[in-house]
Amino acid sequence: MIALFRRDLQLAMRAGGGFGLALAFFLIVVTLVPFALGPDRETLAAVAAGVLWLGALLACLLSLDRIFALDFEDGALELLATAPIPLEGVAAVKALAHWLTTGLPLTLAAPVLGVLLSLPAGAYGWLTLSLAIGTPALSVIGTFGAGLTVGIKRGGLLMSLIVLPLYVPTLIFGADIVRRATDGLDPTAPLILLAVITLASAALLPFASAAAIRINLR
Amino acid sequence: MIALFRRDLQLAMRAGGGFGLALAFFLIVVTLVPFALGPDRETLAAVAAGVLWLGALLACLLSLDRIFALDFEDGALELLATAPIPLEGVAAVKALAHWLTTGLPLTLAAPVLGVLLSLPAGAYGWLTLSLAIGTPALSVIGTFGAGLTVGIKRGGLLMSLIVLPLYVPTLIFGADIVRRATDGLDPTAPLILLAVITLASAALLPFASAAAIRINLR
Amino acid sequence: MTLNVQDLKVGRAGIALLDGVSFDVCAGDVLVLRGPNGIGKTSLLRSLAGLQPVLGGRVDVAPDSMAYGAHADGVKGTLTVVENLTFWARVHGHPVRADVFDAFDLAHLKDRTAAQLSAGQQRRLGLARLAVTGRLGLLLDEPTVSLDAASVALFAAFIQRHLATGGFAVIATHIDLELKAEVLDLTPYKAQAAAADPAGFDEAFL
Amino acid sequence: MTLNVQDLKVGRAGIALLDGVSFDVCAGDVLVLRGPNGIGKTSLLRSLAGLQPVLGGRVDVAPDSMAYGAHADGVKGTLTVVENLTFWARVHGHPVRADVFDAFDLAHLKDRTAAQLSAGQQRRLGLARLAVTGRLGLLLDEPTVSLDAASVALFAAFIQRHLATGGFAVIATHIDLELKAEVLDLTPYKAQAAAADPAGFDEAFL
Amino acid sequence: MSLWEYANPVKFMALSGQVLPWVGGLAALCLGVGLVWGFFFTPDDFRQGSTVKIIYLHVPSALMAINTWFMMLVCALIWLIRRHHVSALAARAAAPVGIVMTLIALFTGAVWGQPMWGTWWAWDPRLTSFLILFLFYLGYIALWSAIEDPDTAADLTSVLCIVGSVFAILSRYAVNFWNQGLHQGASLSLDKEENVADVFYIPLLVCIAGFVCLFLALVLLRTRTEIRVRRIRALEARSRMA
Ligand code: HEM
Ligand SMILES: Nc1ncnc2c1ncn2[C@@H]1O[C@H](COP(=O)(O)OP(=O)(O)OP(=O)(O)O)[C@@H](O)[C@H]1O
Ligand SMILES: Nc1ncnc2c1ncn2[C@@H]1O[C@H](COP(=O)(O)OP(=O)(O)OP(=O)(O)O)[C@@H](O)[C@H]1O
Ligand SMILES: [Mg+2]
Ligand SMILES: [Mg+2]
Repeated sequence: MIALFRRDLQLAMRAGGGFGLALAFFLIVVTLVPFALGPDRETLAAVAAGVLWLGALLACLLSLDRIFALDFEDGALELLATAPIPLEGVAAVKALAHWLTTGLPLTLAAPVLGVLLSLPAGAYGWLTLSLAIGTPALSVIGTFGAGLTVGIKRGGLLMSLIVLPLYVPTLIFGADIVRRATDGLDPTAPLILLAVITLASAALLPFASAAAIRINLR
Repeated sequence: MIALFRRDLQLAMRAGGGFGLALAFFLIVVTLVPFALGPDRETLAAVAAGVLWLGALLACLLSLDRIFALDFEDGALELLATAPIPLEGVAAVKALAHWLTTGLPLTLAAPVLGVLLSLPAGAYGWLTLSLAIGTPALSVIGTFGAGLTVGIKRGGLLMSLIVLPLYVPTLIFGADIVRRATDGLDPTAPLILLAVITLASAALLPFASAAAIRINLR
Repeated sequence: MTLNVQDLKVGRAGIALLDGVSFDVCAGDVLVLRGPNGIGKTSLLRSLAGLQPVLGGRVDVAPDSMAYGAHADGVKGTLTVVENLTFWARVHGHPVRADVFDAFDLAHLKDRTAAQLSAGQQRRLGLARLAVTGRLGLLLDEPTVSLDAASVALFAAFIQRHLATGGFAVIATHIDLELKAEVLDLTPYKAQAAAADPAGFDEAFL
Repeated sequence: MTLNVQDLKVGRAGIALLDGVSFDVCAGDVLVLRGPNGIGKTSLLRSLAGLQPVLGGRVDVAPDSMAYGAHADGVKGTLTVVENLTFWARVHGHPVRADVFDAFDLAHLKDRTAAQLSAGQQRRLGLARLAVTGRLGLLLDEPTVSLDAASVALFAAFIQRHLATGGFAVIATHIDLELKAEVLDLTPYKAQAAAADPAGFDEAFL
Repeated sequence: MSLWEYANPVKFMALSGQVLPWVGGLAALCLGVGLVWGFFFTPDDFRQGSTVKIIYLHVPSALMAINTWFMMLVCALIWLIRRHHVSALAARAAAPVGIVMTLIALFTGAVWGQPMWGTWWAWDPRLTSFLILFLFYLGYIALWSAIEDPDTAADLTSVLCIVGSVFAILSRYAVNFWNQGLHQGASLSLDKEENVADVFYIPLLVCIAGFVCLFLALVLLRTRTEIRVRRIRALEARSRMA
């Protein structure tokens, strides 16, 4: 299990593994926003919190196919399924590795990008906090989506279609935390709800992911 | 060449081919925006034009890996390279097929999604027109990016990284057309520039794409 | 620690392929599966490995005692030979014994990434992976594809050593391996289309 | 319409593998390439197909006269057998002749999608693709992998017919094909690591 | 005799063949009566004018859109636990019906919203959660059609349906939390003061009954088609092997 975790990190670091690329995608999407919306500072500040959460979510989404697809294609997933570690553990470890190589860097980078979008000063702390609490849920839910669609060639878009609706609650609470903080309201209520979502999905979804993989391997 | 075109369309229609999925992705991204930005109609109307263009661009981007990756993986690209049709033609045909299965549906769907974001009434025609003129450029540029990164396993994010900066001019002019129309200004200038970008890239980029593929096959 | 198969019915995508397959493999035995393309060798091996459900019959074998070697090797192109083997050894809870590299003539390739290996070298790495799992039962699907004569001999020697330490193997192949082995031709077990049978999984619809 | 190779130097990733390879293949000839794993057979075939640049020497062959059959078959899993073949035939500007299906025993599989074929059936489809290109020169990399004896015979018969109509073939293989063919062992042509040579790609840095 | 016997495709085909014309006829009857009554023989509302009559399409389709998902959830559980093919196929058959119901509700709602709220669309929680439901249907149907093997597809879509239901409910609460609504509260509960007036109420009930029957008829019909498709597959496979 630890071996798997270490290998997944190693693979992510290698060329083409995609570590840092999610970050770069996040950066680019956020820089594209002013081109699309126009350079007006007020407009940008009003949407900054939402754009940062949305950008982080999309960057997360796009790196999901890394989780299982490669292992499926080269047969490693079949071998893991017959190895003496539970598939639930495999799913959990892979979600964790995904978060470490995607969610964590995104969380750390978000405040910097907030400057680009003139995010109001009081919101930086809450932005980081909300992403730190919310991105693990994105990884775990994404792992489930990746497990569901692993058998499908070029299933990337289909996976997005399945995963994005599942992301809705996380996104709503996450963005709401930052928006409330920006508006000077109390963000504890969405913060607690977000934490509940993260904990519950981390506890339950690996079982669903493992079931989906088992079905896909048949 | 016609055979290739027909096959590409056929593949796109088959299960897992992804026709319609780009559309679905567009729909979902657009529905997620209010969750991120808040439900306020005024805010949404202000950003609607930009969001629609950005959404169409991302949907286009995500379907790019379909263009060459499958053919590369199963060896078909090597065989096409040794077949008696010029690789430039292959690149052009694939860009065309991509546009027909992605850009065109996006263009047609955009006005409907405009309703969701309360896009001002006068802007619908311009939105459709700008997308109709701009999305072919997205497909052609994207084909070039896909050709550059075809040799890289899971090159999806890397490709985004390469393609997105190339998309900037198209995005700026495209979104500007709609924003000007919304504000009651004259959108002819960006419209002409956008048309120039599309024509020039359709005329020149297939050569670059073919060169990139040749290098990747070595 | 042996494999006992009784009256097995194997299918693919809901269609029965093989019916009534029975055999025993004891420690120290090799069973070679033969049969024309498409008869169902791969499907049978996948069923034995527990990767696809059987349509009928029984497979008796100690849990977690079989290692499956398919067409795809489970080898990561971006990891080196050593890293690949270390990973699979760890997953199975063993260290990598230094002699596997010699056993499969990989010593001089240790630090190359797997993507830079030729077809045969990659296959040798895939076979070495089976050795580090420490499993006694080997299920091999055309293991000698792409191997030259010298590598086939290495493979045969590996199997001999494996058998001597109480292992057993089921090998599907079209080629003559230089092994003393029982041969099972699957042709007679081909499932009869006409035999309506509620066990088959689409047959509920007929 | 023949292939003439003189003093060819072939490499991979900037490292010379084979040096001084020379041979002629005339219409009606088969050349079988042999050599241990990793000697450079695949690299040589790719060079002949024009897919990778040569490091030195000359390849003389009429342009667009060679068809290359690699490990990967260029077969789309989501298309049916007929659709796959029709596509490749069209690309090369021919219709699909009905007899290819019989020649490779694919007639009963015509309407199956390629993903539902077994390993050997897929390979047969890959070989049939070569037949519909209408090219005279065939470059084949281990064409009989996964094929059973009957299919190998079909393949040999196809090659015989192809030769009779003026074709020629270069085949890399580890297995004995039942073909009357010249054999070229590549072992003696192995490039010397010591021989510094400005033609090699990275050697400019030495 | 247990109810489960009808999970056998052959038995199901026999029974559903007999039931189908009756259900279909009943649907036509109820819808005909309900809609004609509703559209032509009820007075205009004193505030909403004739637009109130959209209710006869809007409310039944909205109800059916949600209930279809519940039915799919039940079918998914039955398939995963008891592995009756008919229930998996019924879930598959219901999904397109459900998505069309969702679309009708969305469309009639939008058409109603224009005169009532002065806008085609608002990010009201009820409307928003309907849009999310639409997305769930879309993903579910796409997953069904992307997988070749029917049983694998049944398994995976069932897992998705269960997980999706949990997240759909979560989204419902999230959306409520996120925005205050414009939309009507529930007004069908029998004892409420603010219930719609009886003149509208009875034809509405007839329409709802009509939609339920229509739904049943369509699902039966589509399930039968799915079973026939599977039968063709099985026959083809058999002839292939012979
Ligand atoms: C796109 C827009 C709309 C959507 C998606 C929508 C959705 C729904 C849904 C899901 C229900 C069923 C609620 C339930 O019974 O649990 C419903 C009921 C209802 N809707 Fe809408 N609606 C929309 C617009 C409107 C508009 C504009 C009006 C009128 C002002 C309206 C009036 C009603 C009424 C009166 C009911 C019955 C309430 C009840 O019995 O619960 N709706 N709608
Ligand atoms: N995914 C699939 N869906 C439907 N049928 C399949 C699928 N894969 C294989 N088949 C069919 O099942 C049969 C058995 O396939 P299998 O791969 O087990 O054969 P095999 O004996 O291993 O053949 P080979 O020697 O060619 O590898 C073949 O007739 C094949 O066409
Ligand atoms: N992408 C690559 N980068 C660097 N070296 C490579 C690459 N691919 C192959 N090689 C090396 O080049 C040599 C020749 O490889 P090639 O595939 O041509 O051998 P081959 O004769 O076809 O072997 P086999 O019989 O195993 O298929 C091998 O030693 C291999 O390790
Ligand atoms: Mg096989
Ligand atoms: Mg080779």
